[in-house]
Amino acid sequence: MNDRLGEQTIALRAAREFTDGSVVNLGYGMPGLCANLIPGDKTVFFQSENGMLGYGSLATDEEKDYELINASDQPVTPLPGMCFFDSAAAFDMIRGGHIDIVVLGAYQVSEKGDLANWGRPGRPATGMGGGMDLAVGAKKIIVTMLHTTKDGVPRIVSECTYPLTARHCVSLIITDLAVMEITENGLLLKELAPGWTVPEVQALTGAKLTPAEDLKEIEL
Amino acid sequence: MNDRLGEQTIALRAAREFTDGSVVNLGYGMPGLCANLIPGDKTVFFQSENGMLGYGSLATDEEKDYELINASDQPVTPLPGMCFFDSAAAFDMIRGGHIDIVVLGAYQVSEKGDLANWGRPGRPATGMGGGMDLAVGAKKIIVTMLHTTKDGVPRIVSECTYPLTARHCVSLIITDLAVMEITENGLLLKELAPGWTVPEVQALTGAKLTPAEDLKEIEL
Amino acid sequence: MSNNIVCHDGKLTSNGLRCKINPVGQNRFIGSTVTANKIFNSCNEAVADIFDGATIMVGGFGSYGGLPINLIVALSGQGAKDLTIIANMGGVGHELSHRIKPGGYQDSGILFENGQVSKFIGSVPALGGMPPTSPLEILFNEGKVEIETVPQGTLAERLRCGAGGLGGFYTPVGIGTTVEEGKEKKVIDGREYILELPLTADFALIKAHKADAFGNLVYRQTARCFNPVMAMAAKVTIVEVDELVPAGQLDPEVIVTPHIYVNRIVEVPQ
Amino acid sequence: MSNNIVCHDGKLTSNGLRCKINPVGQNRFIGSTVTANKIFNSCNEAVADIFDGATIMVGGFGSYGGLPINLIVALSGQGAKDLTIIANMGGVGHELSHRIKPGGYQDSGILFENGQVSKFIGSVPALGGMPPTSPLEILFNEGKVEIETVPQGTLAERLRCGAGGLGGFYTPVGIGTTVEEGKEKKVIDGREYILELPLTADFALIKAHKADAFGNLVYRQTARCFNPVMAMAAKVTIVEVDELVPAGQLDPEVIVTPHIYVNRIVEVPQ
Repeated sequence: MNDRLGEQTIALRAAREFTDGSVVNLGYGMPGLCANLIPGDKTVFFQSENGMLGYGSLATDEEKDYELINASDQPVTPLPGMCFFDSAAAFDMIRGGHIDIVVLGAYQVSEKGDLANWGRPGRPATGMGGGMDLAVGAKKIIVTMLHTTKDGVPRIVSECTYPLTARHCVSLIITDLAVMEITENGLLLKELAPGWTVPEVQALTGAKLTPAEDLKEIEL
Repeated sequence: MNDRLGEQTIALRAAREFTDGSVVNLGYGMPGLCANLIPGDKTVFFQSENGMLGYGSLATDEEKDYELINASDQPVTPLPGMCFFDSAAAFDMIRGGHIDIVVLGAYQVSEKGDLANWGRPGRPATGMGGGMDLAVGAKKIIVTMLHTTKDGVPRIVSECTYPLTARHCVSLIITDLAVMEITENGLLLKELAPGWTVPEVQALTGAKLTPAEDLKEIEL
Repeated sequence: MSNNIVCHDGKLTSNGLRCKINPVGQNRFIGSTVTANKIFNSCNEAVADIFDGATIMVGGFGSYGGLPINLIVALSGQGAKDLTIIANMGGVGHELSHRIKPGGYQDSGILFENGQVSKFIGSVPALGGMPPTSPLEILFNEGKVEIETVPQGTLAERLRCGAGGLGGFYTPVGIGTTVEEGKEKKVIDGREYILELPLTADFALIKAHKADAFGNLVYRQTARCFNPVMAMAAKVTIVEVDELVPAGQLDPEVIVTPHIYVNRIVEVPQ
Repeated sequence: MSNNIVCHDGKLTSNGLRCKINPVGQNRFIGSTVTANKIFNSCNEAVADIFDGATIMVGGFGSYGGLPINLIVALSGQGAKDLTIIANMGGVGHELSHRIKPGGYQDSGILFENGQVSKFIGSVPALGGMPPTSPLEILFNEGKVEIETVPQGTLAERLRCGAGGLGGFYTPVGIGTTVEEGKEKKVIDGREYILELPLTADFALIKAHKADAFGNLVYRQTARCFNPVMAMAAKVTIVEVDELVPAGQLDPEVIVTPHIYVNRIVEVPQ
């Protein structure tokens, strides 16, 4: 087996989807890394559902201010032109369709784009946070996730068995093995991690992958 | 006939209802005068539905700033501790029950406290502005009005014939002739303008007045 | 397995993949075209694409303070027809305006005078305290304009509802009045409410005090009023401002309208 | 008929009526007791009357920034029981907090540890990324606390709905998930929505950066979060602030929470 991609690489691939001027919300965990991976010639406005628009990269230890955090509780840095608002206003933006892209983690994604990213068996007290609102409100939902569980069980499935966040919402899945688009005809395999083959990735996927005509190695 | 009270006097009588620290909204027309009639040892916070809390008296010609106006389009003066907000926030305050007293004008008030203060025959294009929201949301509604029309037709009636603003909302009516409280048993006549008698005022009223045990001359 | 992006040969690489673009750990707004696209040189240019049949929110409150007068005048010159206007007031028109402010002023009245409007939605189509000669009231009485009268707080909330992607809300305002006619009612927790539906628009014309180059807005005193909620509720928001300042010049704590709600900015110094 | 109030004999009179009190044409805040009554010397005094069975909103967002930590600690010492807590997060408790912030911190977890809470309403009762050893998760798993899990945006909007005197609202969030269970659904304009109901509370414990003596509040950066909507939605709002300043010291354009939403202020310098 070849190497799987690391979290930084997955996040960098996701960040490549951000167009100039786009408004992007980064979900809990790995997606937060995208804030550090924006090329200098692009403007990306990061929105955070705790009430902030236009923050910069994650704070270094010296920069940390615990009253300047993203929704994953990570201290971030200020940028010119940023602004603050309350939680109700933050979700008006989100439900109102003003977020261009949200990058979320997931436990499972189905071939129809159903997302399960908050609850898991044995942990009924965990909650969805702002994930449902983001999944319903953002114009484009990108999922970054590991292709399988630690035990090799596929996380990309024909039907989700974990509690749903929202149905038919995911557009693009970026994993440590591949980049897949959700289409009307199911999962379109667009890019593969270096050295991986279609059969190898299909074997680790719980739904049918259709290789794209222009299937290629992941580009960053 | 004795003199009827003037607008300033009616407004001053209404202002006497404002307790220290109360939050008061002043409706279109005569009620606006109350802002100039607060004794110096009292704090009254005037709220205006165009998005302002804590303004002072009406502006003199020299003080006029057309971006510091009350909801009746009258320029007012600033006071320390005031604040500004948008229309949605203004009506959260109003509907949410944070206005202690609203003083409104009226075309008609019924003995049950029904209020008609926005539409009149022949003028279907006039609108209710914020009157309905205030009538529903404020803790206490005081009406200041002339007791009759110019032609002597009673404005205090058993049933309103003009379009309603809200039902069962008025607590106190202050006119150029009398002060009346709306009770479960109808109109309680509390105070009379100087020189006026109960029968004289009853004759100009379209509903039964019950004189209070402590009926007295209006005090300011 | 390499978990980090590493620099190799002066190029950043990650898991053996060469990056086409160097990521930098900072989002610096260098060379972006984002801001330049929002700034218009004139109100005429900013309203040029308003189309016949469009729904347009017009900011402000009453006769003055927060009215986007220069955008209204530009729209009257532009000539789009069959418009639906959503505004708190229908305007008094230039003639009556002299009774309110020395010298008079322009307001939405000119859009009605021009015959550009087929429907008005707002809380005060015409002022009862003024003679029935405002342009909207005349046209309405002639059957030429439709009016939907909405209590002012309900208007503000319908705008916010539209802005926030909600389907509707229940309000106690209007119960027992003409406002409840034709609407669904519901008893919740023992109290009666009316279902009110969201309002959105193709364009909002608003007035702010300052914009920064991104489009973040601050207002001045009571000129705030309906402008922020309309900015949020329209597809394309066009703002006239007293002053345009560079991005970063407005304190992030005091920005009232975040820039993502603002599409076009015209500076009209007072 | 005299239309004006006239001064006579050094006393103001109007229509022949002598005024008991001289009106002045200005509302001057002289000698008022309004402000003094809001300022408390300690968090303990400010929470002293919180009663068993009360519903309490607790501000903040996640693990830090905007959490009213000193009020939470005071409430844990005060001992009121059978509380319903409405907060975005259930708190991690002091032990887990060391994994998040060096030195750890207190949060709502201590109220659960103390057995003071019977119900929690919020969007993140426990963090999936942490071990299942937060006080709330332990008690929930033992069947000792009830949980109502609400999507975060729906939580914010239910608070605002309660604050604004509305009966409920329709949101698309939660359709097709466990959130819609037991709730009324409605199709509006072709889209499916869930009816969500308002939240109010007996008390809100919130954190702000500065208060003026009236109780006007400003926040700092992302410590704003849920604090403003909770301040609006509770009957009695208690705020801890870094700094208390005289009335008039906060710019009227930048006040986020108007003073009428604030009942008690405790200054807790950082």
